[in-house]
Amino acid sequence: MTGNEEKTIYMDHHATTPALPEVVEAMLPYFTRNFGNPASSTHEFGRVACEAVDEARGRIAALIGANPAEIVFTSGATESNNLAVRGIAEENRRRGNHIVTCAIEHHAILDTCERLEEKGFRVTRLPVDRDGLVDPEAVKDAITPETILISIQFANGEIGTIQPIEAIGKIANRRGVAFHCDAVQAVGRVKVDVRKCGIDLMSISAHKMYGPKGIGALFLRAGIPITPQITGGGQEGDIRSGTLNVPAIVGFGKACEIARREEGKEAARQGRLRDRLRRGLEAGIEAAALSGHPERRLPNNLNFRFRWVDGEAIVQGVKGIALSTGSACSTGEKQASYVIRALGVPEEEARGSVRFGLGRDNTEEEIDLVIEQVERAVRRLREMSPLP
Amino acid sequence: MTGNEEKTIYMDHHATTPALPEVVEAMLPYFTRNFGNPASSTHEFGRVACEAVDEARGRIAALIGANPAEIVFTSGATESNNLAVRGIAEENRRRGNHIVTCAIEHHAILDTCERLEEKGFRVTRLPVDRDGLVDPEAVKDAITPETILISIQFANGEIGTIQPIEAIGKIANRRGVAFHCDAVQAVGRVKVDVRKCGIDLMSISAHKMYGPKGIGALFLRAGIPITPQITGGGQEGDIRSGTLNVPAIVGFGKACEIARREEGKEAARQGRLRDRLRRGLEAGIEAAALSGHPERRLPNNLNFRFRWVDGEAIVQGVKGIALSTGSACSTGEKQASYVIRALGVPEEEARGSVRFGLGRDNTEEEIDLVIEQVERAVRRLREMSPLP
Amino acid sequence: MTRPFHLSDYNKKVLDHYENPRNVGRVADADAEAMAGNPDGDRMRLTLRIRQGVIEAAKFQTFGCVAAIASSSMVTELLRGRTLDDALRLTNRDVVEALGGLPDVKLECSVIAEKAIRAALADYRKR
Amino acid sequence: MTRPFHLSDYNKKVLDHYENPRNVGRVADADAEAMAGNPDGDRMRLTLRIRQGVIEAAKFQTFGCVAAIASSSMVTELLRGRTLDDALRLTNRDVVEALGGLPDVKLECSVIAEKAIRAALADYRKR
Ligand SMILES: Cc1ncc(COP(=O)(O)O)c(C=O)c1O
Ligand SMILES: Cc1ncc(COP(=O)(O)O)c(C=O)c1O
Repeated sequence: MTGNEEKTIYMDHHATTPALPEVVEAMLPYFTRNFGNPASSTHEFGRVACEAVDEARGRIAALIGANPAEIVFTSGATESNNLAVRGIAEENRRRGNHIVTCAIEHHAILDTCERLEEKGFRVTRLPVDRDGLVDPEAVKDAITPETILISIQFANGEIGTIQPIEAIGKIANRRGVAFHCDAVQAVGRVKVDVRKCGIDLMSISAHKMYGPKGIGALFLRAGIPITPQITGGGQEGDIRSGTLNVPAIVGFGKACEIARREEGKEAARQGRLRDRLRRGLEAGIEAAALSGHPERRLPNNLNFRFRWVDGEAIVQGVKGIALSTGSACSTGEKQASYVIRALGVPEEEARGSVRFGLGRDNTEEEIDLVIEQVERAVRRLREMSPLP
Repeated sequence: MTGNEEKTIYMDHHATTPALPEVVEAMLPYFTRNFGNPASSTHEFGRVACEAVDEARGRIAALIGANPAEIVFTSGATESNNLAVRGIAEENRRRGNHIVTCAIEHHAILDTCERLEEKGFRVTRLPVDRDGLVDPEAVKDAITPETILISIQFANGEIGTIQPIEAIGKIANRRGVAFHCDAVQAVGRVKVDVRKCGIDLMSISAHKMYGPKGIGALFLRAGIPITPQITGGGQEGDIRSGTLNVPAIVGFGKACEIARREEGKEAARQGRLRDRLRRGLEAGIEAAALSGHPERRLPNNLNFRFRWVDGEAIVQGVKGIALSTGSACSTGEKQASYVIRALGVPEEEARGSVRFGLGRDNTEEEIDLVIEQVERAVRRLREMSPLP
Repeated sequence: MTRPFHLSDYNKKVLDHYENPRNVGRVADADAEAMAGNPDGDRMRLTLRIRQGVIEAAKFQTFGCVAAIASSSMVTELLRGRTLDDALRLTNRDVVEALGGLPDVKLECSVIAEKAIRAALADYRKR
Repeated sequence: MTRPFHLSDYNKKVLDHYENPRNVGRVADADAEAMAGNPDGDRMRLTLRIRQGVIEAAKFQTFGCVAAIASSSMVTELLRGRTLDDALRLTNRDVVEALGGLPDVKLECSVIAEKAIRAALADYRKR
């Protein structure tokens, strides 16, 4: 960053988060002094690396209520989602060919399901209600004898809606269908317990929770068979080959330890800031509608539709604040977000969406500045708009 | 590391290398200050990250004679190898089902080929001669109208043998078969030019060349269609989805820049040390045979078979020196290395293999210490051995 | 791999027309008025005052992205002082050129300006 | 995921028997001698001096990994002073136990010690 951008307020924490200084510090020795390959079985460098990985694995498992042996390291949640969906599909091909998911999953689920359709799988994409909720009854009704996988996210990264995961887990467990949950946006923000939720597979990503980029995990409940998608050296119990990314794993472990240590405290603080932001925006800007569930949502998420103006035009107009107008992954697309449209919002209205993703570094003063800036930008653009 | 292990001489640079201080320094800002997601199209954090990735991509491309647009980032060479083999196989399934590779490829190639055999592909694993060389004529003879991929490594990570890649590339190009090369152990150590070698796809990994773990690349020549194996957000031109690992990419770029800057200098230095080690071992220990080609080998590799003793017993006996007795990836296996056996070496003899992988940090004094230590350990074990 | 679009890819001129749009609003007692639309939902209202076959004033209102707003602003500048024949010859490429270029993925967003000209002049002829 | 084997998984006692193997060599004028082998190529020569049905001395030579060497060393210790009947009852599990355990993947390497006893005693009976 150069010059005046230094003061930019970052409010896009669903796209990515900075690694905490404590996390980076924990990682550092593993780049240079303790740089060994955990697969090196014949010397100290390997042993030290192996032990660091074990410790981190324990910390990650502890945060989500899993056993360390149930954690498979991946390069991130995109890979975790692919491993879960492709791996379960390939493994159970002979048992059935049907997958149940929902309309507002991350692209890593939806696109991967599309690829599987080309290979003969059948995919049911459940709709969500206007708040973004999946109906557990609809999940139940969608299950057929051919169903081999249910994949429903814990919380949505655009609109923050938290799904009724426990209810869905119960249904999946009762019917004996593997239940995968993309919990990328939830872990570290709300309490996630794989046992309590009946989750069989779960994707997480360090860079969404103040850990480093390039490392994620798939929780894989003991006894769930899966077909590996990256084969070779046999690391991770032969489920995911490749030299382990030791520094990143150590950083991931540290981030999980911090998340667990602080439990709900930081989430509560962000929740209060979030409420302040919501009140401020609603008071200052008319025709501003909240997307996502009014209560069942991530403590750090708001997503507003400002009518008669375009989201890109808003975020360009808001100076010194990093905001997003859709999913971090849908760059260069001209359409409004598929998530907002899935709520039944008309295209034109959906285009006025702005996502506010709060984080540990945001303060009350920043919230007030954001309210002021967004209000100003929306007002200016509305003066320019031919609508309504 | 604790206590006296600090002085351990690391001579296992094929397993992994430490990240250079310059590399770590280049990475650091991208964990915290410049932590943006390159896919964030609406603010400075995203732009800064994107530009850093572009710069690194350019540096990696420059080292191997590619265009930046031909570099696809992956989590490492295991993934690159999987993407190349699975991606080309899936893409060309209708054109043919035959793959040509060789007996001493990395597990990421061999195991992946086995998985493809289960799916109906046919794999020819060419033998190597007693020096570990693949015969280009054998490659030519193996090609059938069904052949869709030839995958031959640039250099072997155990025995250091460098394959006649240019000759193989010419054959592949002339026959119009996609040519993949696993160049993990070669890039940064010997000159590798994808155009000169007629390479269509090439795997590289940062942690084998003084960059960070968890980042690799697949060189994919412009115009070569491939089926993505990890789908989602559409990063990397839709060929490899997932949030880009910005700090690691920056570190990878820096490592490539350093490798290019130093060109053959460091390799020549290591080559001299390697020759000193070879002379020392051969002079001091009888019945010690070199595995791999006597000349066509990596400048930093030696692999000796010490007869009548076991490799594990040797490396355990050599104090304060980190050595390996096989591939870094074949841990806990009781058999002798498949690479050494592929040279036609009997099992019993192969078991006495020790790999010496030199690196930037090794010195002449260390070499002399290694000679002394290995000599001592082998002598002691031979006194204990019932052989010959 | 090719780099995806980023807001910072907009050039200075485009951003200037977005920040300081020229001729926003509606011409009083307009001789021509039309609303044009893009399939992605952009909307542009163009109003013109025409005297003796020459466009004396042009104003716009636009719902759309930065590129759509900048294109709208620029086209009102390009239209002023032009004969109707001349105006009809203006294309979105002229607008893009006058803006000093638009990012590839945003080229389509300039089309609305061309559509608005045609629609407004059609309205003029109908009156 | 379970952790792969690492050399440092060997316990102190095992490493002591590897570093300072007891009874290396061949008993002079041995009453029993045999070479045993494992499928992975390990080889162990065991020589015994036997007086009045009791093993007075046992020595070994072994080609094999750390575990094979330590097991060989340990078994020579366990054999000394035992009656032949007693010696025949020794199993590789006794050797492993006496060593304080071996890593899972290395358990098989102790079997050579048991095989060597049986082979040596068979040789004794044949003489
Ligand atoms: C819900 C969800 N799943 C998966 C991902 C992808 O994770 P990663 O960035 O680790 O590939 C994201 C990130 O955008 C996400 O928000
Ligand atoms: C020749 C070769 N290919 C591939 C790999 C795997 O690379 P990575 O560690 O990046 O997964 C290795 C590393 O052991 C190797 O030596």
